[in-house]
Amino acid sequence: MITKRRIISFKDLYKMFFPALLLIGAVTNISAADAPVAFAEQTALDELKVSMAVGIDTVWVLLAAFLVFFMNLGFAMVESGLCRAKNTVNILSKNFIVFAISSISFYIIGWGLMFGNGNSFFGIEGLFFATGADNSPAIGEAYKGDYSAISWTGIPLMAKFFFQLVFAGTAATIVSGAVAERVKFHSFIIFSFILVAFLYPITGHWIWGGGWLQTLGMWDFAGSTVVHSVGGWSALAGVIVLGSRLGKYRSDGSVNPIFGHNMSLVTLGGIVLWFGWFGFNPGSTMAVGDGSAIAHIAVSTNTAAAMAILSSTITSWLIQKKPDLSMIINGALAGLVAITAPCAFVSIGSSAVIGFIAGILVVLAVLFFDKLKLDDPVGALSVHLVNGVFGTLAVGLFAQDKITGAATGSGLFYGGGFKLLINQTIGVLAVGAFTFIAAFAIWHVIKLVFGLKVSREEEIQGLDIGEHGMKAYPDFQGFITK
Amino acid sequence: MITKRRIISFKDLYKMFFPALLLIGAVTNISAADAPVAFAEQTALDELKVSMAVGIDTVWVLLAAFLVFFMNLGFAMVESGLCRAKNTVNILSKNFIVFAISSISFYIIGWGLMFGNGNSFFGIEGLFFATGADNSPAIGEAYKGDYSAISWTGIPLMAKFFFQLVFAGTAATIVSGAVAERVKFHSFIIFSFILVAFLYPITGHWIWGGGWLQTLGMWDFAGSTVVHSVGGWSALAGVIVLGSRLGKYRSDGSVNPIFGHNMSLVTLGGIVLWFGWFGFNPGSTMAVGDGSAIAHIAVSTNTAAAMAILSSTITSWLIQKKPDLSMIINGALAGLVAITAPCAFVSIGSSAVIGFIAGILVVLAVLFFDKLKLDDPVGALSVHLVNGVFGTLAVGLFAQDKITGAATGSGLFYGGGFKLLINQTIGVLAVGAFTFIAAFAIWHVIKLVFGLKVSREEEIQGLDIGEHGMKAYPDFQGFITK
Amino acid sequence: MITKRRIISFKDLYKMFFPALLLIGAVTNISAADAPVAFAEQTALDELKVSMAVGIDTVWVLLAAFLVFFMNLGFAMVESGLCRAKNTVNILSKNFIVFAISSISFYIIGWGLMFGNGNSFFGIEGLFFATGADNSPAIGEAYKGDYSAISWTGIPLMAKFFFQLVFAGTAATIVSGAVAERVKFHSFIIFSFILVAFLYPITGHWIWGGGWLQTLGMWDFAGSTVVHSVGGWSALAGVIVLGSRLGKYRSDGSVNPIFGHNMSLVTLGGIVLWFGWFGFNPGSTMAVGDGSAIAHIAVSTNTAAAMAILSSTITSWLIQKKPDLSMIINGALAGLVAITAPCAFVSIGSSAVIGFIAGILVVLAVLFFDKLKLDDPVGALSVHLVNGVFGTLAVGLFAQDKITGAATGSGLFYGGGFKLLINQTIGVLAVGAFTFIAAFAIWHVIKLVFGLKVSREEEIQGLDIGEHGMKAYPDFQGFITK
Amino acid sequence: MKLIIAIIQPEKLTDVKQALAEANVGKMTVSSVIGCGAQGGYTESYRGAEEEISLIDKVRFEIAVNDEFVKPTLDAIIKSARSGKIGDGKIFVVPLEECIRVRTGENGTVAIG
Amino acid sequence: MKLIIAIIQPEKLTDVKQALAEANVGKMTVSSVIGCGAQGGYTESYRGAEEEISLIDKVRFEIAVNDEFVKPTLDAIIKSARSGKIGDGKIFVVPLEECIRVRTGENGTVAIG
Amino acid sequence: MKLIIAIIQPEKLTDVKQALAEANVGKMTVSSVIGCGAQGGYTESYRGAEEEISLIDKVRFEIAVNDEFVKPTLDAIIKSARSGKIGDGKIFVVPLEECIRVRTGENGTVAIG
Ligand SMILES: Nc1ncnc2c1ncn2[C@@H]1O[C@H](COP(=O)(O)OP(=O)(O)O)[C@@H](O)[C@H]1O
Ligand SMILES: Nc1ncnc2c1ncn2[C@@H]1O[C@H](COP(=O)(O)OP(=O)(O)O)[C@@H](O)[C@H]1O
Ligand SMILES: Nc1ncnc2c1ncn2[C@@H]1O[C@H](COP(=O)(O)OP(=O)(O)O)[C@@H](O)[C@H]1O
Repeated sequence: MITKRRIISFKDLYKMFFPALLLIGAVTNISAADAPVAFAEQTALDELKVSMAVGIDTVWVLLAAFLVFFMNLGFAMVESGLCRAKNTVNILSKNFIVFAISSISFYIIGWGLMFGNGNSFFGIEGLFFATGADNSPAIGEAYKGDYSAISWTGIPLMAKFFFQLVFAGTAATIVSGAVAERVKFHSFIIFSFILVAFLYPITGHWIWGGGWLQTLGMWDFAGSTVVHSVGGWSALAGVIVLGSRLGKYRSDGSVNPIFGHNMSLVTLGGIVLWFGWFGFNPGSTMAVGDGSAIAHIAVSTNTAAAMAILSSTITSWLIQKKPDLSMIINGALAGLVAITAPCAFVSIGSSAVIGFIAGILVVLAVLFFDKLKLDDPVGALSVHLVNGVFGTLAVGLFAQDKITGAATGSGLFYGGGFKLLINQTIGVLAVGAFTFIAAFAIWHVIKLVFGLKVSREEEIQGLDIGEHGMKAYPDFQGFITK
Repeated sequence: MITKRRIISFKDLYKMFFPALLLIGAVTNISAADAPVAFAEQTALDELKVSMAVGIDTVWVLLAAFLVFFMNLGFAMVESGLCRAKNTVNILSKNFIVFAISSISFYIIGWGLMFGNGNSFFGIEGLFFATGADNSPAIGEAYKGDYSAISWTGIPLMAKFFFQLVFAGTAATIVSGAVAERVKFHSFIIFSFILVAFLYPITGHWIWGGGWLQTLGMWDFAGSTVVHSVGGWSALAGVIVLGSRLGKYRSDGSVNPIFGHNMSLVTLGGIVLWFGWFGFNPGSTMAVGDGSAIAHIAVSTNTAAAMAILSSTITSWLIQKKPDLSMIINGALAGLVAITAPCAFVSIGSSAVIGFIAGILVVLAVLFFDKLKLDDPVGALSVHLVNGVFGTLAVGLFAQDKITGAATGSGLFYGGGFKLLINQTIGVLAVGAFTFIAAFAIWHVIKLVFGLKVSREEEIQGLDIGEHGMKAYPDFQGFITK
Repeated sequence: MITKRRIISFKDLYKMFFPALLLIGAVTNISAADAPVAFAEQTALDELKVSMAVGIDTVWVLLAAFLVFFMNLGFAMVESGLCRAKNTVNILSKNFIVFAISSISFYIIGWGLMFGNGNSFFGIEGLFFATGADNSPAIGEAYKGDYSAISWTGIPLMAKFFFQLVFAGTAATIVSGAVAERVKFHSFIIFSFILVAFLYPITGHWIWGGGWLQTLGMWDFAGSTVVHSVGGWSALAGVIVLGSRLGKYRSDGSVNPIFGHNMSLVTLGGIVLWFGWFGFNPGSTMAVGDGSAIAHIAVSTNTAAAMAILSSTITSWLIQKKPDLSMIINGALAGLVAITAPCAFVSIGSSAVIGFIAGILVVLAVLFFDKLKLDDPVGALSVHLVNGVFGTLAVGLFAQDKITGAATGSGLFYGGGFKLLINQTIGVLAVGAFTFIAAFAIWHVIKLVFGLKVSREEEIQGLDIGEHGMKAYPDFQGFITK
Repeated sequence: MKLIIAIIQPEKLTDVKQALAEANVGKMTVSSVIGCGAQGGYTESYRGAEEEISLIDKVRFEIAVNDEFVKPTLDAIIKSARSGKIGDGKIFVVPLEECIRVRTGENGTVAIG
Repeated sequence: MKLIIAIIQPEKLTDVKQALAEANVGKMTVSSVIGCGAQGGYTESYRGAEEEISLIDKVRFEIAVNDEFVKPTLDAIIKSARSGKIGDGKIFVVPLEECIRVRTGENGTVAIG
Repeated sequence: MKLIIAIIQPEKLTDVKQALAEANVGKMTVSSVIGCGAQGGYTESYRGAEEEISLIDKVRFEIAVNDEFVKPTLDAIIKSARSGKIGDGKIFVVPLEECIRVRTGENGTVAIG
């Protein structure tokens, strides 16, 4: 995405220059300074430089991708832990299978739609099975292939594909939690396939694939909008079409707490997600360069999470009278989602402020959605939608031009005026409108064709028995004498 | 192993050339092209190239090794989760201590037997404590030492040792699950020690240590046979000698389901194993090179797992009428085991097919072993033995010569004829026969000397109280008022 | 810290030379050997060398830091698993929020106090928000800035900060377990803030920040003293001021076992900590160099853990008649804590001995502290304090000069006489005295101002309801019909 | 005095508690049980093996009342626990000879409430 | 009508259920209890501290039957629950004054089955 | 013969068991229950929603004794379970018509102990 091409062009200059040079045989800015006799060695030097960089960058991107993959565990544990024991097998199954679905659908067409050369709205070339022409790791001018939008990073095609795949998978897992404890297993699977095959890649193309928002100058470094709010909008549509869980709202309209069954799993998941975010954000440089950008991003990411934990703790303490662990963990995730877009564009100080705000927002949002009787068992909307939007807008407020190299221009609070903020807002609205409407339609069609909600009896007995014929904790649910 | 030496010789040519050059002062193919005057700079360049590569490769191999180490958590959680609460402490203890046992036994003699220079059947030089002569990171011709078989990778000896150690540990943990809920703690410890000290390294020497199968041209990239089927054969022998759990088979011969006590842990373990496999397979390059091989392997590995999840879900849905999460997770692992041998030798498309087949195989195998009244609480045989064998044979079917550099020759489906398939089959049979017979004998001796199965009373009360005098979940088992 | 500067100076010589050279334009020892004509290329080569190294080292340090961060999960799971279900939410909350607190307090002032240029006792320059002057990644002579003590590693400032931050966080989590099941939530938060803002950085400055112990020649490679014993001493003070849990000691003075509620979580945490330690110890090189040091450290770390598991199993088996899993896991951690200081200074053989002793020590220490009626629910004192001290002294016994490059001088058992042992002892005593006394005073003040222990009624009902108004496992505690 | 034992559907717990309160019956002891009767069970399937589960989760009330409270208590339970579906449960009435309040040592009818 | 309360070994649950079915007693309520009697307990040891556990897991049956069913029910339980080892358990028979089927409101002997 | 049912505070379990032993009552069946009475409950709060929990954890004793043991058993329980605070619990005494020892088939008063 432009974001990153810029980062490179400013921070890893040589990368943009040498390969071209190696191919068109021109004289580099450096060797230019030397005697022609030194030319041979110079090019050898350049070759080495590039070949070494490819190795380092690939290792970095793959390891970051592994961390992002690992976030699947975080989502599975947070979401199952925040639901009831009787629905645990179902939620775990959804979260476990959803990444498999994503892997296949993104491989079949998602990748091509998102990064294939195409128009401003979706990719057209190299559409299927990531098998388009491609001469990676060549970059910039030197790149010849169907996936130019991501040719700014000098790593093998499969490394690019895998890194983007784990991001696509994340968007799908977000939905799982919001529709938990009542959605039919197969209906969820169908939605996930469509989401990752079409919805996610299309808006992704707009922002990261060379589409109109990228051209416009909308910036989303690691995906507050591309990944999180897209997941959030899809979840919102699902929650509306699906309706709330049995007994969630009392006849008097008050909320009947449906306790999550396992806070240990929720905490485990929260820390795993935080851990995975160190691949999600710093990894999105997709290049190591001189390391200063990834180090900055690691710290801004961590600072936002830490501040969000404090502010959500305080907010929950004030509003609920006692600090609610489930809110604190939502808080940490909120801070991470909010800093995802700006992590490379803002100072550490700004990341602290962004995190602090995110932590307050998420607690209020949880209460707000319950007021609207939008039943979201795990707080997915409050975390990913609300803070995905906030984080994207935060770029327009806190960005400092070229702070880690990217020429974002400065945000409102740093003398950049409203320009950037407006671009960000357009991005938020456009992606939101498209994703919500499309998702809403898809959920409806699925409802008509396959049905969406399990029967009242099944909901009472639990989806584990109903959908899977087994219990998650047979020795502790009822009792067993085997 | 040849596998990898070839990869290198095709992908990281310089590695094979320069060190030699650096030591024997010859002229390299590259510098040969230049004017003698450039020679000094050229060698300096080569030196740099190599020294940089050693650093990058070591970081990659160690981080991959850490991921493989982390698989111990995956095994511990999957195996304890699939057993009953009353035996949890015992299973956890076995899985926790088994890696300690492996670390010591592989250090004492395992490493030497496996990688020491020796005959076609086992290593002889530098046998004990990995303290043989060694001038790593020198490679190829330049290497002088007792561990030539693994001198194709240019990293420090301790990095090689550690990476191989975590693989050895994996083989031992596989056994733990199959014999769970009835084996005596100390008897299992003794078997594990022998397995990692002798059985594993000997067959490992055949395939990775310069032994007869490697010479024959049998290919096992990351250990479908070397690690997984060896663990599987040992487990099979154990299950036969040990007999089934009390009440597993009804008087009428039908199977009495003994439910795993914690599906959350099983899922957690499954995802952790999947995560760790990204160290297991891509890490087995033991070198970064231009990154294309490791990227390819990461994607083929993930694709196989994803397809196996889908096929095992479908199979379980059809046969059991409802999708069984424990089968789906077994399915994921089956796909990973199956792609372990071929991951670097086959296309992404082939990896999808291999994974799909593995997912079906594992479900059928679970039902099959129960028919035979071979009681395997966690499905270790179906996952590691059946798919370890299948994956190894798959190389003979799907291999495409040099797809990531290794000159495996092509498999049956790619015009290579039966040659490769036959070599693979020989490997499977030889390793299977040796390991099964040896393990069978060892289990028997242990049974005679120390006893193997706990008493009927202890099995009813649970091994946690019997073997460890404590419960895993005292607040939930019975009830406590502290 | 000197430790590491020495490692560098011996292993990555070029790092110390070239940057200086690049800045002062002198002739390097290498290029000096060449003809002047080669000079231009030579410097270009040097530049490349350095710029590549910065990238590799930053990736390594950040990934290691992520692993250390992940240890927060390990601590959270071990500590909550070893306590009762009714206090789980509280312990999880403490462990989750404590890293947030550490992140903020270390950012505000901790980092400055620890690494800022100052006197022998604490840092003075660049005190706040890690915003002092700094020209990282320049190193050695070339470094100009406020954080000279850590200028021996050539990575960006934020990478240094983040790596040190995750270490600071570890010290705070250690305290959490020891005071668990009775301490007031907000009082613990306050102590943690003070610990990471002041206590930890001050003693850290002495040993790693250019303070008097570093000058004296006291060696603590990765923090047996700096991190673990500091956490341990603070915990000891807390345990004394706080008093024991209700009903822990029977009227007859005997110990009433208060069973941990979840051995699966404890085991999970134990393996996660072991995994994280591969970032903790090998990462503390903060540079890759030729990889031999990090490989050596990975193996010495793992060997110590493995041996400690065996020795703690045996000890527990002999003393308690049956092997106690909670003791075995404490044993593994004891071995890891003990090898933390010496991991880079001793042979693999020595690390085995150190681990073996640690495993015995920890079991005896647990019994010992119970005799003294010092109630430590999770064994934090036995693991971190006792073995933090032992590990630091072990350097004085087992060190072999320059075994991985650092000129520690040899320990008592390797002909170095008592010199090193004495320095280590001084360090242990000084840090212990300062930290214990300061912590003791702080706990007292907090007790007076905010209160420290919850009421008897709250302790009986559980802190989850008392402090957080929620249960960790509502479906299994009592019973729920939702 | 009578000891009333009622077995009901778990999801009726709050309704029954509610109804009892309205009938001025505020003291009770509740436990989690599994029961088997006319209500059909369900099948659990695990790794290819199946099991018929006929013991279904129920909630058990144990309420000691003075004689004049028996009727209102029974009515309250029946009214609130009934869904008309098989599995609604049973109520058993057992003679209660003595009732003692531990705190005060009071016994007999005064100790019940 | 009688209320039969039986405490048995957990591993006998299925056998007893089986035997009752054969005796045409198909309705019962079961719960998980711990009991202490002649049967010896066991020691749990944790981090060096020991505790004698004398309350052992048992299963409790509660079966309301009409008088003519008392004998067959008792016989069925004794036959199926007996192992001859200490800890086999006890059966208690308590008078049952009333039995009501919540679903229908029927009461007395018709409501039991 | 009587069947004594006692509901007590969980933390009193060991004391009561102790006291019973001293009164030569060594056999009993214990279960985990939740109870509601005069004792006030507490509020649980989760994600902004609140719930009043009035059913509090209690422990239930079920002890079959011969008539001459009724008094000492009651005294032992009262003595050991009393804290004087609301929530201490109740004891109920129900007539026991028959008692059978599964292991031996013995019945009546000899089977109780
Ligand atoms: N005779 C009985 N003895 C003990 N418990 C009974 C008896 N009959 C019914 N129950 C309890 O009542 C529950 C519901 O009874 P069931 O026959 O399924 O429905 P219904 O009472 O509407 O016919 C059973 O699960 C069981 O727990
Ligand atoms: N008098 C009693 N009151 C209540 N429960 C009893 C009584 N006697 C025995 N039990 C229950 O029966 C179980 C088995 O009794 P025990 O004395 O151990 O074996 P046996 O009945 O064969 O002598 C005990 O664990 C307890 O739950
Ligand atoms: N009438 C009753 N029927 C059944 N259980 C009762 C009855 N009265 C009290 N209990 C049990 O005794 C427990 C304590 O009673 P409570 O009224 O709270 O204290 P106290 O007995 O000191 O007034 C209750 O939680 C309940 O389990």
